[in-house]
Amino acid sequence: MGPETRNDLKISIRVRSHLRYSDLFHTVLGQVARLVPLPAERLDWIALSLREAVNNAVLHGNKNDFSKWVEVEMEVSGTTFTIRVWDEGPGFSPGVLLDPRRPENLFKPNGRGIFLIRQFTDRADFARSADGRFGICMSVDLDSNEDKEAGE
Amino acid sequence: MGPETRNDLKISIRVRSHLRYSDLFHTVLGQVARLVPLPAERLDWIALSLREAVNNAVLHGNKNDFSKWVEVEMEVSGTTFTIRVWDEGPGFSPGVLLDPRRPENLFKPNGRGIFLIRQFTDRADFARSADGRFGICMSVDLDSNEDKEAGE
Amino acid sequence: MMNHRVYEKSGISVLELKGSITMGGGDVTMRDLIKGLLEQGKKQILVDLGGVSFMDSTGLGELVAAYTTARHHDATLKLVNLTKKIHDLLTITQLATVFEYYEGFDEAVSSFKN
Amino acid sequence: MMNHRVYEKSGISVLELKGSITMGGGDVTMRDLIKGLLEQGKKQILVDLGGVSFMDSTGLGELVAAYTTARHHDATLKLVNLTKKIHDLLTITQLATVFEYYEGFDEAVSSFKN
Ligand SMILES: Nc1ncnc2c1ncn2[C@@H]1O[C@H](COP(=O)(O)OP(=O)(O)O)[C@@H](O)[C@H]1O
Ligand SMILES: Nc1ncnc2c1ncn2[C@@H]1O[C@H](COP(=O)(O)OP(=O)(O)O)[C@@H](O)[C@H]1O
Repeated sequence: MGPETRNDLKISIRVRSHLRYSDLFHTVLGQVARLVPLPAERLDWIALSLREAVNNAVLHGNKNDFSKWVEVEMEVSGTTFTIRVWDEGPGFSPGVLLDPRRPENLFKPNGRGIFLIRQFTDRADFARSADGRFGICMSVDLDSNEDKEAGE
Repeated sequence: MGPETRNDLKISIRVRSHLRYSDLFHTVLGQVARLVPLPAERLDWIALSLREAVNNAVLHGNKNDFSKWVEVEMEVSGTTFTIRVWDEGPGFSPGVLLDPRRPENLFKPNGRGIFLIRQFTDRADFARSADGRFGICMSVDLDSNEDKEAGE
Repeated sequence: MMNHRVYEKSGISVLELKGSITMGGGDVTMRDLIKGLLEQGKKQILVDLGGVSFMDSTGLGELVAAYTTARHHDATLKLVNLTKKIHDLLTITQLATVFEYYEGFDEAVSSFKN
Repeated sequence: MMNHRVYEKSGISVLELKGSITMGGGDVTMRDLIKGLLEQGKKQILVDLGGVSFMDSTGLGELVAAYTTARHHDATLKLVNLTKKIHDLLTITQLATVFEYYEGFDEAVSSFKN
């Protein structure tokens, strides 16, 4: 890619911890997707991943405490698109995650958020920010034609 | 306003210096406007002010150098909505600004951007960031019913 | 934002959903709507998802909860008009093995007769 | 994104603009379109702004440049169908004192006859 066509960008949106902001994040992602561009067939799944991460930040991370903050970062750098969602909670150990496809979990109403994030993004890691916040960091490779949607 | 209804938020969008991102900023502003909410009759004028500031950052500030960055910040804090637009240029002295309404300026194709910003926002100041960037800082009072549109 | 409509068709209660079924996406949840039908004694419920443009894991959870609640009331809950995206979601989560779902509306309605 | 259409009406060249007239908002600028008409020798130009949803100071500058270029070619440029927002912009910048503009299309067309 020539320098003029690269879309390096870095967006940060910090809001009070509330689900009312999910549509803001979703819309911004949609705009970024047109610029980057993100493959159209992956956009809805990436948006789903973003929403799952925000739901978790508001509910599990900040425990619905409106005085806490959620931050969503979107970054395009080279051929990687990264979304980070930060909350002010204690985080958790990925060991607690269960496979929602196992028969004993299939009828549970919860426990599919991070599973879906892992299906629909190319990489998902948990992180601790310099200022102590907990985050999930999700990446999408922009130059791969691999169809993650069909994954596993 | 009760704490649950306040919409404190802070958005930062950093992109390479190019006018192709103007629609991204404009769309984000539109979303923020719905949340805050910004008075509907002022939204187009605030969007115009944002676009004027971004045009100036890309053209005058960064002189169309795509390797430079433009940052747009939007912040809601209490009853003030603030937009800041930062570029990596030398800035300028407001003394160079001419009144575009004066007969000798009326037929010039340029020189109306900052004049319009001052008409449509409640406060517009120039600033230098801690890391040396030049910025314009535009504020809108959310609780005033004063119709700036009809101003002067 | 979720919208809904409930109507009867050949003795079957049809719950037609439209819009986004997401966390915080509406005042009424799918769960409440299904509970309402079960409390009215309805035993055959068809959920029409044709107009659902977006669903997250909360939406999937609502579907699962609706399914098991129906079971507890000896009622049957089936799905119809799955979009490609929702079908994909059910497949990936293996919920496709749980739900009885149909492509066409008439087919779904007559399946209750058997 | 600006769209345009040019047509003749009672000997007058009408330039109909639609969409946003902003910096970087289109491949063709209003200035170029007006220049094209002047180079074809057109002397009476009516710019129809009814479909313009958004205009920034660049758009205003284009209008001013079009006006003065027309003058240099001994041509007349008038405006018609100003939206409330564009009228406000012209008023605030006092460009309303520069341009001849009309509310109605027929009125604008017949004004060239005088
Ligand atoms: N941001 C977070 N902070 C703390 N715990 C979290 C966070 N995100 C996820 N978790 C934990 O991981 C579990 C699984 O999350 P998820 O797969 O999204 O399903 P669900 O949210 O439906 O429980 C949660 O129940 C919670 O215990
Ligand atoms: N970000 C900026 N950096 C440097 N100079 C600027 C910047 N913004 C405005 N200026 C100066 O102020 C002048 C007036 O700007 P403006 O009112 O927007 O009109 P125009 O951009 O049409 O010249 C510009 O011509 C430029 O000299």
